[in-house]
Amino acid sequence: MTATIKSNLPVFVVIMPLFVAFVLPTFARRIRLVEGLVTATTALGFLGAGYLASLILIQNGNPINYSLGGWSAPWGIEIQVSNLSCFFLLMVAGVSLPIALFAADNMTHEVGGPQQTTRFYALYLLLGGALAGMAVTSDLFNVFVLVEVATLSCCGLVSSSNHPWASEAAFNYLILATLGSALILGGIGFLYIITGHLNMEFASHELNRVWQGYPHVVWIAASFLLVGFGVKSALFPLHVWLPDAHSAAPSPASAILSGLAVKGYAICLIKVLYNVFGIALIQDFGIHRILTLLGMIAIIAGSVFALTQDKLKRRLAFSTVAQVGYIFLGLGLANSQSLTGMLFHMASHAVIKSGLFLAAGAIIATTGKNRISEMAGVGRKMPITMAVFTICSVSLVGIPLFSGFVGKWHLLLGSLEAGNRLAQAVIIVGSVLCAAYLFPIIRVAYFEPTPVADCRDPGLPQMIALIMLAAWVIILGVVPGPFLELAKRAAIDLLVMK
Amino acid sequence: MKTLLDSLMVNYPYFAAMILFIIGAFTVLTRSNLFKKLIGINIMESAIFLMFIAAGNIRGGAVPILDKANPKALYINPLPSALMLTGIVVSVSVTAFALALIIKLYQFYGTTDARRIAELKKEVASR
Amino acid sequence: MTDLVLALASGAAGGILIALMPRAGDRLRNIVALIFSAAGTLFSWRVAGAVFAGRTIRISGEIAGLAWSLHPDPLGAVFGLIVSTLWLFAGVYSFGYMAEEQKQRTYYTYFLLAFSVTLGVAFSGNLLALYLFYELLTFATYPLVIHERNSEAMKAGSKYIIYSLSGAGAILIAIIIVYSWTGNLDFTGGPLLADCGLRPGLGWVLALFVAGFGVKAAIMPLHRWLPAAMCAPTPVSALLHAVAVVYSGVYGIVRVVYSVFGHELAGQLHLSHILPWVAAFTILVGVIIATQQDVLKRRLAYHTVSQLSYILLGAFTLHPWGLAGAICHMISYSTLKVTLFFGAGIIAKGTGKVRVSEMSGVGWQLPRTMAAFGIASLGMIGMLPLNTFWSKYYLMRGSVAMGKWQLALVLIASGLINAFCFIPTVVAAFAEKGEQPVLEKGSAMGLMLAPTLLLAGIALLIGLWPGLVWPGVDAVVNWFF
Amino acid sequence: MLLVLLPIIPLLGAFALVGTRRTRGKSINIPFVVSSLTLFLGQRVLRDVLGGNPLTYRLPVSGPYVPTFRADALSAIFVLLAAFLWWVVSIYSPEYMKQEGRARSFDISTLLTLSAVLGVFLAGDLFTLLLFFELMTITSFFWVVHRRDEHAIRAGYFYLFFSIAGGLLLALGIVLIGIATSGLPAIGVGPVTPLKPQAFSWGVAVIVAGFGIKAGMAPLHLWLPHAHSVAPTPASTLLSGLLIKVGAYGLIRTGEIAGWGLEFASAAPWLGPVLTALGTCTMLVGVLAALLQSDAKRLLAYHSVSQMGYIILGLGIGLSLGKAGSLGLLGSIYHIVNHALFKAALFLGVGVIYIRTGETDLYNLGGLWRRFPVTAILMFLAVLGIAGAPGLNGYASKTLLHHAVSGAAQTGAPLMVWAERLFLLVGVGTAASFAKLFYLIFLGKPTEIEISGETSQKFHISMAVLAVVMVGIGLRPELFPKALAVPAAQGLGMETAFAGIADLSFWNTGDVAGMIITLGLGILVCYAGLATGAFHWTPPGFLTLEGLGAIVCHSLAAVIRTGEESYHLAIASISEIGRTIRSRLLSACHRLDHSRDGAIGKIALAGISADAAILLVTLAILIVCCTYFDLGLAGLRLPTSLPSWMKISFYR
Repeated sequence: MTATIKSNLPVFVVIMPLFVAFVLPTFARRIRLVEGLVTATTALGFLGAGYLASLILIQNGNPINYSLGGWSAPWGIEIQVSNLSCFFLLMVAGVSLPIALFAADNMTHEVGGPQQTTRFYALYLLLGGALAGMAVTSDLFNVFVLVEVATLSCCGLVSSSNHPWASEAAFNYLILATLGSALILGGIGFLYIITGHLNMEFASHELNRVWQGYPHVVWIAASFLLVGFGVKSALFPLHVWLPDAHSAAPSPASAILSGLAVKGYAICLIKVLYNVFGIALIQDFGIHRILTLLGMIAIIAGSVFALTQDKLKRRLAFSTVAQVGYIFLGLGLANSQSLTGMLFHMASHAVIKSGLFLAAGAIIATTGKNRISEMAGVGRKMPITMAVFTICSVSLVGIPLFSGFVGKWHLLLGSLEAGNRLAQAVIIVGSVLCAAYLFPIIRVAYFEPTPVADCRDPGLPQMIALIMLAAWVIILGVVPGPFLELAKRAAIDLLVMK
Repeated sequence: MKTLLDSLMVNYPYFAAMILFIIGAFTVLTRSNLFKKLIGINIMESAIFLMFIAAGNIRGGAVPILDKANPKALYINPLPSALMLTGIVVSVSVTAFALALIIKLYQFYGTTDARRIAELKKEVASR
Repeated sequence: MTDLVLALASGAAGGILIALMPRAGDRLRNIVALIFSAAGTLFSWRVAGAVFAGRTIRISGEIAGLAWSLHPDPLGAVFGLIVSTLWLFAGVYSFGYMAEEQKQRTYYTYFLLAFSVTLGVAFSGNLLALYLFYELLTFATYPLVIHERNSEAMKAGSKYIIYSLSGAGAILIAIIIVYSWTGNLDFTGGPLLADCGLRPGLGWVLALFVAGFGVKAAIMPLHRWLPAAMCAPTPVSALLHAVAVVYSGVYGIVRVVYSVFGHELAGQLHLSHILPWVAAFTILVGVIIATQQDVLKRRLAYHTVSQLSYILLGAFTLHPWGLAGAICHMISYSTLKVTLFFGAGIIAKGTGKVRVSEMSGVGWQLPRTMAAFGIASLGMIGMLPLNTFWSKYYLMRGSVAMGKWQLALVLIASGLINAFCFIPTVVAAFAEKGEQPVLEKGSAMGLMLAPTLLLAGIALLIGLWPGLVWPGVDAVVNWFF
Repeated sequence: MLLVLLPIIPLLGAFALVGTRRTRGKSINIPFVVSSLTLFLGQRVLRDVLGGNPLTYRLPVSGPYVPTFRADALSAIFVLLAAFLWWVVSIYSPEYMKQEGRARSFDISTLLTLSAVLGVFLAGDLFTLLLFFELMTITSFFWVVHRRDEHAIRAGYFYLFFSIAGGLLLALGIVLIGIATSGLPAIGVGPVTPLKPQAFSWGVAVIVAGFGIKAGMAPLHLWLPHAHSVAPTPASTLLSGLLIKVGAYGLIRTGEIAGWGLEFASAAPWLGPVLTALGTCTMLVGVLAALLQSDAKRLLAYHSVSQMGYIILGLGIGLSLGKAGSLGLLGSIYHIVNHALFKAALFLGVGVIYIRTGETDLYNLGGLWRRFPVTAILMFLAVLGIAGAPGLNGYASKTLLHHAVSGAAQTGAPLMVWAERLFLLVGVGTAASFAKLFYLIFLGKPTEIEISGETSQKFHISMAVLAVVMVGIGLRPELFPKALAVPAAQGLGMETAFAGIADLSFWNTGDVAGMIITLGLGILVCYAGLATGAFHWTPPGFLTLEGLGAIVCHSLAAVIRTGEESYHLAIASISEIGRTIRSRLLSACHRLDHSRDGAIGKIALAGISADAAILLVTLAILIVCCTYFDLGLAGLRLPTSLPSWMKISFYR
């Protein structure tokens, strides 16, 4: 039994949440059981991911290939657990566990009755499963399917809020995301037309052999994919759906949307760009320059937008737009340091942003106020929540000892290696702007004179979740050891032509 | 001009897909009725499906059912068609979900006109 | 080694302890604050003593794969000594000054935290640790800047944070460039970039470092946060915005010039010929602006801007005498400026007067305060019985020795403008006697007065016997040359 | 060790005064006790030193600064002179200050100043010299502002800022000399041979300027008349009598570093001629200004300037002529002592008049000899002394100086020739202005001012002591130079000092006749000036140094103000631009964020349509740009005309 599970672990981590998601609605009446199941599933996923990661680390990064149904590539659908997959799996599991904990016993007022709550959890697990799938898949069409699953569950999560505007935000999101999906599918189609393969490895070989014949088609495919994934991962100026959606969603949903979902699409883009096109093609076509440029614009613009927001969750949402800019910047700089930094930043942002959204959710839930200017004195009344919020903010700004610094450090090293001084400046300016839009919240919460009426820290599971996230932030910032190692190896993998 | 015409004649499914895509996009952009937007999106997706399936088509190819008698027969590529089946399923579920959301929106705003909803929302925000 | 840890931990522990005592009375809190700052002072004195005795104290480790180390060298030890000694004084002064203020718990918490962090800056042994503590200092002192919590204070606080973080960003870029060249950030084993030789971009790195640390050192275009930050309570202005925070910037620049570049490499850069003039510009313009200010604390703030550049000027001469002058000035200026601020605080508390134009007759109400203030004013000119003469002397000597005699003239001119800046205030304070009560009574006033007078006395003592601090200066100069 | 005690005694006295309560302590005249003690002790300690055996004492201190005290014959003369003068004034001042007020604070600053002055004279290294020099500035500042009225404070600022500048210049000079000689020369070790002659030259120049400020050397004398005239009389006495001599002392010591008795003061050959020229100017400026004064104390103050000119001139000649210049040096030292005596007497006399009449304007006084017979006689002696009448001390030193100048003029150098001519002219001017002073106060039309109180006997005693010494010196003029000045000069390195003076006779007909002619001419000039009213002439601003200084200051202030205004303007406009950008940005953000709407052609887009449009337009831009312009294939080819900073960002 254990041997079976072990050997099938790569597919197990994907299937398990999907399966539980379908089973869940049958227990809708016993909400405790549902919550327990969800927590257990994410915890199991975390264990599985950890095991896979240790396996990969021991194997010195040789990927574990797993052919679904015994059909090997290029005919069958292949699952490949590489450094990158492990990294992302760990990140997904590590963040979704505290989010699930936070959601426990806490969703009713944001979502509605147990039915709705169960539905929320089902969508949550679906999204988790899809994200895990994105991590391990190495098939282009699988990418599309998983992207669609993720998109639909994201929209579902957004619309699950009983907030009246949530459905509108969800609809906008759905329309744009579907447009994006169409473009992704189109891009994959073009690639398939040229190469005749859907398995990434084979498609890559073929593409690099024949691309000179169809440069324009290759370019159009790249554009389709860029815009498609760009809109889903909220790359400025395609982010327009994000602030509404993320601020309207229930807080745990916002956390997972901002923290993980956006990164899932980014991981897909990374896979498509680096595993299919390959670094040589990216540089020949100048895609990296476009990515760099868009990333820089996103960092600045997202931060400036965030500065102008007064609603807490919207500010955090725009902050996500800015942080996605770092990811694209790192992608565009295209060297091992910058990719390491990009991956690490992705993970640290996932943790940080989840922490921020959860803390914000706790504050909004207890005080009922969602404007920053109304939060005076929250820091005194909800010390632990605000402490977590502060740790996450400081980390996002990029102070040493916290996770954000490590990612930015490598990004800076990468931009130095690329000789891109403007990128360095943008990274730093982004940090300063980040401080400019996050510290006022802390200042208001701790130092403004008039305290809010009556509120206190949330319940035990929520506290555990928050503290867990804060602990991640600090662990990643001080002893990132194996995790950073994974990111480094993944970055090198991406740059090596197969 | 001649080459353009030639390629048009040979690759007409692709051009059809392109035209469909543009029609779909135009609909999404210009129609303010939410249903029509949704239809526009469906048209765009159809364009992609068409492109995919056309890519799998081989002129003179037979239906890809293995014929033991004629092993060297030319089949069309079955994979794209199979994939598009999945694609259509996805598309349908998206459409269904979108329709559900439109209903919710209608319940809330009392209209399915995007422009009107935007105005109403602005009023709410300003209040 | 234990001393080092204890020195750093005392402040932090005290701060946290105070934060955890929400119900403690003022007296208990003061005692705790006093004990912990005294402990910090004691241990940093021990650390400094060990450093001057030539022993190596080193703690190192890794953050996220990057090495950090605490390794005080003579420069750090001198900085640590200044900071820790003055902290004790400022602590005692605070007991008097803050006696009737609100939010004392917050104040003392961050006051002690900032102590630890500043000592961290002083004792750090590589660029990463320096950067870390430099950043933390911004955050630890922010609550002190906005202590009044009014809109002016909030604005000043935001200005402070944004300026400081921008500076820190520039430093981070520079650190990264250095790291990519050397793969090492440790600066205790000789100049970090010594093996790199001249290479393109070296000047830019220095410029980034100087601009980054220059924010806290208030080099002229980057100084505007400092006068704004004067809305903080006086002990904070005195200790942090005249000494600890701004010195961390100055210290960073000295550190970079001598420990990262080394005087030989830095001397080969074109930039090194420009930087002294930047400092000279700041010296002159800062003090000229100071003479125009009517609010006493703002005047002192602009004056700080000017004086900090004295230290930088000395450092930028890249000459042993110039460096000696810089270190001397670090020591001397801090004692005098803290005295001035303490005096200003006592005047504000005692009479409610904050403007120079209102000061006539204050001298008779607060004779001892104004006497100390007057002594410190004379010191700012660089007159001999005060310790600043020695720094000015060595600064002039360094600048003449490096061949820039014009800088010595700048120092002379600045001394004269300083006289215009402060002497009339003192004279006006003693001008009209009137029938005013003497206000120097009561325990709160005593707690404020004692450190003020003691510091003025120390300044006089060092002025008459510079040999008292000379071993420190000598050790720093020998360390770098 | 005893050397250190000398400055410490007055310091302790000052502390004792600070310690005593206001009500008590009136019974003892502490300054008198202290200065007596100092005089006595100084005389005991320095008896050997006067003969030419210097004493040195180093404080056992580590570090860069080891305070050193040293007494040689020169410093001994100055120390004793200072102690004597303080002693005299301490007899005078209690009665005077009783009427002036704030006696205690005056006494404190007097004692502190005595301490500082003694410290300067006994300093064995440049730092100690500077230390006491600065202390002296501060303590004597309290004298100047003693009255605390607007005039006093203004004069006090004048004094203080000039002195501070002097101190700073001295510091710079020490720096330069330190660099030139690699190691600071101690005081009293004779000439140094600089490694860097240029730095040395500059250093000496700066130090001369620094001491020159204190000595009232033109054109740095501006502060002097203000400060000396506004201080209470005992303070004026000491300021004029001794404090400005500290500057002269410093100049002598500077000359020592440059080299007394060396041919053209080897290391700084320009020093002698420059000092000669400056001395001449100072004499002339002082006496001309003095002639035009109507205030007695200002007149005396300007005369201090003028007499300092004599002293500086003597020093200049001494340095210019090398070995042959011993007369100049001796004359200067002699004149320092003499000037201290008669100027003190004059100030004290004017003080007596002031304390009784409350008036110092000469034109409001007159005919007072009946009411003040003793004072008039003593004043007459002092006037004769300063004018140089034979038989009084002024004659002695002026004769010496005159010999020195005419000796220098025989070299034929135009500077020296002119110096001699002006020397005679200034003699006439001095005589004229003191004739005016004496005539207007004691003779002439009796005044209508009410005269109150009694003249204390202590006033007369103090003045009489001075007069006795003056007459004594005047009758035996050769005694002082031979016994005291020669060892001092020899100690400084002027080996030929004794030879220069050995065969000099003070009572030759030429000098006596010359002096009498000078006096006569002076009285004539005075008569002419009073008769024509020429003494009331006020020179226009641009002609006087003060006017020029004011113009310079005003223009400097204007420059600073302009700079300040433009600074504020720049700040304001920058923040205005910042605000504009901020509001624009905010509105742009708001539009993009909340009410996304716009139009492509005629199609209006809002809400979700706009979002979709953004998406599709981005796609179109990507495709069109990168396929049509063929940018992608060979790298993003940017036009070459792009600014370079953009290229940094795109190109690797």
